[in-house]
Amino acid sequence: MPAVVNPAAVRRWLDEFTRLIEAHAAELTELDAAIGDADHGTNLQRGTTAVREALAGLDSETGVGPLLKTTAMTLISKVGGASGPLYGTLFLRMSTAAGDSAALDGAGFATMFRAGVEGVAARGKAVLGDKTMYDALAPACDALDAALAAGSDLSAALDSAAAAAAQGRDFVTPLVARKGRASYLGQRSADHQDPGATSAVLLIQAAATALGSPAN
Amino acid sequence: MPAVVNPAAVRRWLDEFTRLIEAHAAELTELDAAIGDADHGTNLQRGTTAVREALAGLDSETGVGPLLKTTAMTLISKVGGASGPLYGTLFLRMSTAAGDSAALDGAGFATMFRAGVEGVAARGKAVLGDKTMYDALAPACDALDAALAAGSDLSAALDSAAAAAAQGRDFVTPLVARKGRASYLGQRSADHQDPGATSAVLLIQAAATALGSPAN
Amino acid sequence: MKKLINDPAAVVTESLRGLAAAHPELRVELDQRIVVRGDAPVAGKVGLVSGGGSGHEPLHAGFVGAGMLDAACAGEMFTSPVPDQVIAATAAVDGGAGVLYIVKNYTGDVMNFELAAELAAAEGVQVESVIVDDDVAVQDSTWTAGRRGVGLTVLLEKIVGAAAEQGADLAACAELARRIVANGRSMGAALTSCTVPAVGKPTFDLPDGEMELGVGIHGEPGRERVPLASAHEVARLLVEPILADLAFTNNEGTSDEGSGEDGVICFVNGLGATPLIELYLMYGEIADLLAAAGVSIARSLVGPYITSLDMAGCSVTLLRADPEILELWDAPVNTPALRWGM
Amino acid sequence: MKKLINDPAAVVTESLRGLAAAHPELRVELDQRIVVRGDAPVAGKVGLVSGGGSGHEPLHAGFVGAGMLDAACAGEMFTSPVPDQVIAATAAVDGGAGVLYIVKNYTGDVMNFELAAELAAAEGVQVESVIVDDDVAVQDSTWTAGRRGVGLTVLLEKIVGAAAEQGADLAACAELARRIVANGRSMGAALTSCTVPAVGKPTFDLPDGEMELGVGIHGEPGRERVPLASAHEVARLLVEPILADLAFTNNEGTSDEGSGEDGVICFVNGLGATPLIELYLMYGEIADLLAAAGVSIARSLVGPYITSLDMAGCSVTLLRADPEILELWDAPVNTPALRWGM
Ligand SMILES: Nc1ncnc2c1ncn2[C@@H]1O[C@H](COP(=O)(O)OP(=O)(O)O)[C@@H](O)[C@H]1O
Ligand SMILES: Nc1ncnc2c1ncn2[C@@H]1O[C@H](COP(=O)(O)OP(=O)(O)O)[C@@H](O)[C@H]1O
Ligand SMILES: [Mg+2]
Ligand SMILES: [Mg+2]
Ligand SMILES: [Mg+2]
Ligand SMILES: [Mg+2]
Repeated sequence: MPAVVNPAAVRRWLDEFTRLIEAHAAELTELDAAIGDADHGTNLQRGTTAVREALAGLDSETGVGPLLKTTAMTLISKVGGASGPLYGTLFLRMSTAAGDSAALDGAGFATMFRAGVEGVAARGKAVLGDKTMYDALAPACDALDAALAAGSDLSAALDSAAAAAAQGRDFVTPLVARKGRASYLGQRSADHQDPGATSAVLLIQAAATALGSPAN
Repeated sequence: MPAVVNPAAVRRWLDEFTRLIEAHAAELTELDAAIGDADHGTNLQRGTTAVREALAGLDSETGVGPLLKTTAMTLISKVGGASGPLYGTLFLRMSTAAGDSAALDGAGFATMFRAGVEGVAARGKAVLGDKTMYDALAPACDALDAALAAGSDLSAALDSAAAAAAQGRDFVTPLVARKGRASYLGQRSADHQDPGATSAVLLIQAAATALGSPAN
Repeated sequence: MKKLINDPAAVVTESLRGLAAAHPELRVELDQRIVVRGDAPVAGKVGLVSGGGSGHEPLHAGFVGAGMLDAACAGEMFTSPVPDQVIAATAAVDGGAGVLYIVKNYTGDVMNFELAAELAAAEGVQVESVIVDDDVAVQDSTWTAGRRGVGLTVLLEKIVGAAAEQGADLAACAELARRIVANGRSMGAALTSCTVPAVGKPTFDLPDGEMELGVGIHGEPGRERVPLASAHEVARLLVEPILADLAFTNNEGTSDEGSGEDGVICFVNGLGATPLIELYLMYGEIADLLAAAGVSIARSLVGPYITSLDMAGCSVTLLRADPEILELWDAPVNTPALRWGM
Repeated sequence: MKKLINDPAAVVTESLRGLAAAHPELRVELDQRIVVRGDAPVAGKVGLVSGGGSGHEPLHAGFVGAGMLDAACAGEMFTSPVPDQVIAATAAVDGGAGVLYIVKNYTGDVMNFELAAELAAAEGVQVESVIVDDDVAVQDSTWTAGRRGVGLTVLLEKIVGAAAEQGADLAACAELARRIVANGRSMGAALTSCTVPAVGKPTFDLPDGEMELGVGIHGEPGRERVPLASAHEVARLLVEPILADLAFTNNEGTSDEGSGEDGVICFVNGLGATPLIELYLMYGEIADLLAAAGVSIARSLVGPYITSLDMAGCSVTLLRADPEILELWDAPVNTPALRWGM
């Protein structure tokens, strides 16, 4: 499989993520209003806008690892709340995993992505079914691995990862939240879609759009 | 003319006034909400209810002057705001004018009432056209005197006094208030009926109902 | 109407009951509805008595204590106290040096305190009254009820309270109070009406996108209804009429040109339902406007100190300071709502 | 939405700007959005740093000053501060005796302060963190995010602030803070939602005749929606779960049976748009309930100290007192929002 995840692809990914967050900011905040504090869209939009600026300020030679590290540090510095450290940790662990590789192939991307998602679980102490972004991210990891193992290319594998993420997001909608602000609502958090799981799906959809195509 | 205004008649007057205030309390407060502070009905209702109790506690032998004095002191002690001292002064001056007469005839009542109304003007420093209760009270005095002079009995004279009071009240509705809270509104106080003038009309209507009939 | 109350008719008494429980250092007479300094009467000290309609808390009861008021009379909601209350308060605080009544300029307040003063004088108590009328929203005229007393009352009670505490006599306290009245001005704006408990609905309707300019503190509508504006613009609408009404800069001197010699005390007040984050934001805007106008701020006060029940909005009060006023402002005070230095 | 603001996105910064103008004795760094005691770092004193989302004013910036916090970090509206802010605050207040982070128990706050603590430790600063989680509305469990930190934070910052000012070392400050957390509980109710400026409409709809029981301070709905009740009933709904959660009476003794040895500090807090007249009325109801339950009140605090923007409602916090806690509570404090003894 060709090494498709080069710096330009990473930039396309983050660009697309920024675009999706912008397009869905109101919806994310709306979801957070129902079971949280009405800021998830605002938080992420502030963060991704800052990421766009930060990446624009980086040399075009900047490698995958450093791009992801700047993304991580920018999110940590700008987002705040629960999602700031969580998405920040996701990108920080990915950056560490990427090291100084010039580009990654599908398997390399999958390994890196899993490292990031494990970071989210470690930072947030969430387990499956707690109704958090982890419930979208973890199934995506598994689907990605499975599809690659079955011989799919990264494009197809990310498509099934995105589908799995969306399924994970929807699977926990009827559940009672056990982490984050939504957990304060107890029973009343049931039957509401989790905002963080929703934005996590957008992150993977952005990857499917931006990283799938080898045309870079 | 027979001396119709005896202690029983005074009690009937105040009873009827209490009843009218109770029936119109919401309307008075509504009028006050538009150009004042939404309490005129509440204020007077608190006062007249207390007057009813205070008078009930007095000996059935109590004379006109003492009945009016208790009314005055009760209103001063219970109403507060602008209308408390004003109505209080009205009754205090009437009580002084009544002295220890056992009962008053029509002319005696008119003299006493004018003393009360002059007390209102002195206390409130209001002149005609300032858009206050004085704009209902002063024309009522004049109409009362005129009717008695023309030979009407007290019943008929109080009817024309009540009509004159209502006319005075309506006459100042289009004007800009120059006294009391309504004056703070400047131009915006125009075209609103004055709450105090409205309650003053009720006071005279109560007199017409209660004092007019010699049957006591 | 959504309020943390029981019976709308009992709000004033029940709130005083809570004040008594929270502040055992005060004497709260629930029958008379007066709140008195625990150590009153202070022998030889001028007694300061104020009061007014309820619904403006912490004014006045929240300002009873050392260095401020000796007693406060709580009237019915938005209704001046009755003379009986004022007389009871007078008796409670008269330490032999006379009593000063601090009266906000409303017809009802003025007449009820006037009646009380007549009665107290008849009892042989030396009484002086000062009428506070600082609201520039109202046209001043001898033919009308004149200007309302609003935010300046808070500053006056603090400053004259300090003077009385330091031993100023009745004439000096009254003169200082009148000097403060002459040198202070206020202006307010409301974003929402308030709701009087006994009425149960807002006193006036104020649609989205509109505000009332030049409101008082009794839920009465303002002088003018204008489109809802930015904080920056609201600050301008409040500060400009104040500066137009009284010169807050001192151009006589040559060295210090363009700025009042001792600056002003700038008080940004919340009307009851406006959160502090907005009040501080407004303070920033007002400070900018004053700086641009050459008015220097010597002291500031930001918070809900004279309110109109649950009205959203704010008012601005400026008081020309002088060294004496600043020293008295800084003097220790210990009341439920204003406390420092002790 | 009716607010005294300019740009919804700029509210936090513009309000801090006003705070800086009104309180020149504080150092306000607008870029980092941190508020620091003017004389920080105080050599040899433990530095107290807190912070959290904005919208809870006066918490935390209003509690910066002698005898309380050394620095506060203001996050975006209802969003925890970021580690950069905490690190900047840590650097500004580290006087060599270490720094204590006071963190309300919200996932975001905990994680951001945790990240900052890791980074500060890497820089060689001694850091301890204490998590405040006093809200009995939330079921406590190791499987969930746990209880929220609400009103107790105010009391803790005052008391630990006094200890730090008196020279307690970092371990002692942290231990005292944990003791306070173990001994304090809170519960709140909302009559209206708040409106986040950037959102522009109420976070939730709360029809006339209904209230939210067990709300936090971020406009999140409560545990339960119940019919709007009288103040008397609301007091019961707030006090009972607190008393059920922790024993506030001390039945071990024989002489003093039925009452906690040193009583409690009772804090009745307004959520932002509730006027003081209602808070004192609630205090009266709460004091009655506590008396009936045999809990004696040693100290009280009534007012809007930890708010949720323009939410109407209140919360109750009880803290079991002991002589040390009471002495530290009474110790001098000089901050914009809490001041006495200096
Ligand atoms: N402990 C946790 N582990 C993983 N994800 C979490 C955790 N707590 C919260 N989240 C996620 O964060 C989202 C909320 O993010 P956001 O609204 O930005 O932060 P905050 O809750 O601080 O306002 C939730 O919808 C949830 O998906
Ligand atoms: N100076 C005055 N002279 C005569 N009547 C006055 C004066 N000021 C106010 N009033 C009357 O008092 C009425 C208002 O009474 P009320 O609402 O009970 O008192 P307040 O204005 O103190 O709330 C006005 O409608 C007006 O008729
Ligand atoms: Mg959120
Ligand atoms: Mg009125
Ligand atoms: Mg009134
Ligand atoms: Mg948040």
